[in-house]
Amino acid sequence: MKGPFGLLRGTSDPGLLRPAIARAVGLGVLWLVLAGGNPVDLAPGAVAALAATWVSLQFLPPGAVSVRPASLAGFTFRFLRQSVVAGVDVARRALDPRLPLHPGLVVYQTGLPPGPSQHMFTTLMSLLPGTVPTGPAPGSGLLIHCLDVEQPITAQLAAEEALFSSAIGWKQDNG
Amino acid sequence: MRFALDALTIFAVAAGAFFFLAGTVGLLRFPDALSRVHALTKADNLGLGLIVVGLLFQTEGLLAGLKLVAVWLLALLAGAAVTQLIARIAQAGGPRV
Amino acid sequence: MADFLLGAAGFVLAMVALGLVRTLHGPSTVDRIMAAQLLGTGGTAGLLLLAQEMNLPAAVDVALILALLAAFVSIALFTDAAQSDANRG
Amino acid sequence: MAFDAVLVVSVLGVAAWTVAARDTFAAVVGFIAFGLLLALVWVRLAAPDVALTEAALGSGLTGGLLLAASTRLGRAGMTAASETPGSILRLAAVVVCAFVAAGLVALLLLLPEPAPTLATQAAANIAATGLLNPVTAVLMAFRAIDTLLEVVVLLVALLGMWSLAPDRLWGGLPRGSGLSDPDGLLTFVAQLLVPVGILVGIHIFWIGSVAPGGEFQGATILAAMWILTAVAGLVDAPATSRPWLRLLLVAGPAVFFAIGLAGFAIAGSFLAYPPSYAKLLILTIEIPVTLSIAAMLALLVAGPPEREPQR
Repeated sequence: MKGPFGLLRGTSDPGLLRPAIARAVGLGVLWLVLAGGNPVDLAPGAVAALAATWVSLQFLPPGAVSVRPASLAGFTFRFLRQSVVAGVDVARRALDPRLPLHPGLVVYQTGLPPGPSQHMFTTLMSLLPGTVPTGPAPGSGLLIHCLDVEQPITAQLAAEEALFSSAIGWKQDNG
Repeated sequence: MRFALDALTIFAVAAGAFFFLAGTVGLLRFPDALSRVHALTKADNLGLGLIVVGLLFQTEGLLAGLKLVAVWLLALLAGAAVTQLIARIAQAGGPRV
Repeated sequence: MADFLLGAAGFVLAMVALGLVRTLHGPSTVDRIMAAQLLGTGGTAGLLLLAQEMNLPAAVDVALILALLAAFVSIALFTDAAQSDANRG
Repeated sequence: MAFDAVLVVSVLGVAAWTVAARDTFAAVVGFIAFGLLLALVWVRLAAPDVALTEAALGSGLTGGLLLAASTRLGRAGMTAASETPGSILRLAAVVVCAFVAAGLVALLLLLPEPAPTLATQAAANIAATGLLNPVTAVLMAFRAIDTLLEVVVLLVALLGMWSLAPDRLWGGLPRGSGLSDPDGLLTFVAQLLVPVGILVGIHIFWIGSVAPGGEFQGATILAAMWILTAVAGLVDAPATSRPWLRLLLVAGPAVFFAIGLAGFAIAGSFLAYPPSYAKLLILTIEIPVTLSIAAMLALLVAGPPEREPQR
C-alpha cells in the first residue's frame, strides 16, 4: 500500500488490530468530547477518528509495550499529585525572598528502552518536581536539569520510573 | 448549592491565578534560562489546571466539562513535550553548569 | 461571578504580559521561545475564563487551537534555532 | 474594564517591541506573540470566528512562513541589519505609515451612526443556506465568489513561488528539514501531536456550519500538522511534479468552480444554490476546498523546489 505520504508500511498485520482499535476508540472519544454528542456529528467524527488513527499507525507503529489500565490509573493519580507538588515547589522557591535555588545538571541512568516509551517518561518528567530533561547522556543516561541538586533526585526518578514501567508493561532487567 | 459552587470556583480560580503569579515571578527572578523553564512549565500548568477545575463547577453538562479538561490535557502534554526541546537548545547553547 | 472571572482573566493576562517582557527581552533564544509557551498556557487560561464569563462556547475552541498552535510554533522556533546553531557551528 | 486595559497595553506593547526589534528571530517571536494576543482581543469583541482565524492563520502559519523566510535570508547572508535604510527612506516610511494610520482613524471617526450593514439581510436569509453559522453562510453562499477567488489567489501565490525555482529543479522537491534528531525526540513530539491535531482540524472544519470554524481555519491546522511531520522527518515533502499532489491542489477550486457553473442550470445564476440542497452542495465544495487549502499552505511554508525531481 503506497499512500499519499509515500509510506509503504502495510496495515494488514493481525497483531495490529488491537492497538488500532484502541487508538481509534480513544480518538473517537476525543471527538465526542470536542464536538459533542449530536447525531449529525457522528459520521464526520468516525471519518476524523479513522483518519487520525491511520496517520497515528503510520507514524507510530504499535510497539511491544502494552498499557495496563489498572497500573495506568494508579500512575496517573500519583503523577497528577506530583505535578501539583512541582507547581507548589516552584512557587515556594520563586516567592521566597532568599531565592533558594541550587540549579545544576544530574545524570540519571534509565532502564527504559530508547524510543517512544523513554520519550514519554521524559515528557512526564518535565512536569515532576524540580526536573527538566535536557538530553541524552553517554550510555543509557539522561541529562536532567534540577532546580535543587541537593534533593535526592535520582532516587525519586527511579521510583517514578518503576511506576511508569509497570503502567506501560515494561519489565526492567534489574528489577 | 449555587453559592457553594461559586465559592469553590472562586477558590480554585484564585489559586490558579496565584500560580500564574508565581510562575511569572520565577520567570523574572530565576538566574538562568533552564531554571526559568522550570518556573514556566510547572507553575503555569498547575495554574491552568486549577482554573479549569474552578470552571468545572460552572459548566453545564458532562461533555462541556470534559472538553475543558481535554484543552488542559492538550496544553499540559504538548507543553511538556515541547519543553524538552527548548531545554535542549539551552543545554547546547548555554554554558555548562 | 462574571466580574470575578473577568478580573481573574485580567490578572492572568497581566502576569503573561509581565512574563512576555522577560522572555521577549531575551537575549537567549531559549527565553524567546518560552514566550510562545507562556502565551500557550496563559492565553488558554484567559480564553477559558472569557468563554465562561461571556457565555461564548466558541472561545473554548479558540483555546484549543491556541494550545495546539503554541506547541506548533514552539517547535517551529526550536527547529529554526537548531538549524542556525548547526549553520554556525 | 481592567481586563481590556491590560489587553490593549499588552497588544500595543508587543506590537511596538516587534517593530523595534533588531534581531529577525526576535521580531518573528514578537509577531507570533502579537497574533496570539490579538486572538484574545477578537474573543473579547465577541468575534470568535476572527479569533480562530487570527490564532491559526495570522499567528501560527504566518509565523511559520516568516521563520522559513528568516532562515532563508540568514543562509543567503542577507540579514536585516546589513541593509540599514537611509534617513530619507526612513522618513518616507514614517510619513506613509502616519498617513495610513491617520486615514484609518479618520474613517473610524467619520463612520455614520448606525454603521451601514447588511447583517440584518444576511440573518434574514440564512435559513435558505441550511447553515447555522452566519459567517460561513456569508463566505460560502452570499459572497461565495470572494471565497472562490481567495482560494484561486492562494493557488496563484503557490505557483508564483514555485516559479522562483531554476528550470532544472522545476517539479523537484522543496528543501528538506536537514535537522538532525539523533534520539528521535522531535519525531516523538510529532507522533504525539499530529493525530490529535488532525482530529482538531477536522473538528474545526466541520463545526463551521453551525458555529465559529470553517475551511480556512481547519485547513490551517491540517497544514500545520503536515509541516510538523515534515520537520520531524516522518515524511519528506513531496516532489511538486507528483500528479496526486497537483490533483489535490486543484480539486478544491475546480469543484467550487464546477458547482458554481452548475448554478446557472439549477438555480439561475453563477454560484447560486437551490435552497432544498444548498447545504449538501456547500459541503461538497467545502471538503475538497479544505484539503486543497491545507496542501497550498503547507507547500507555501515548504518553499520552492530546491532538490532534483525524483525519476
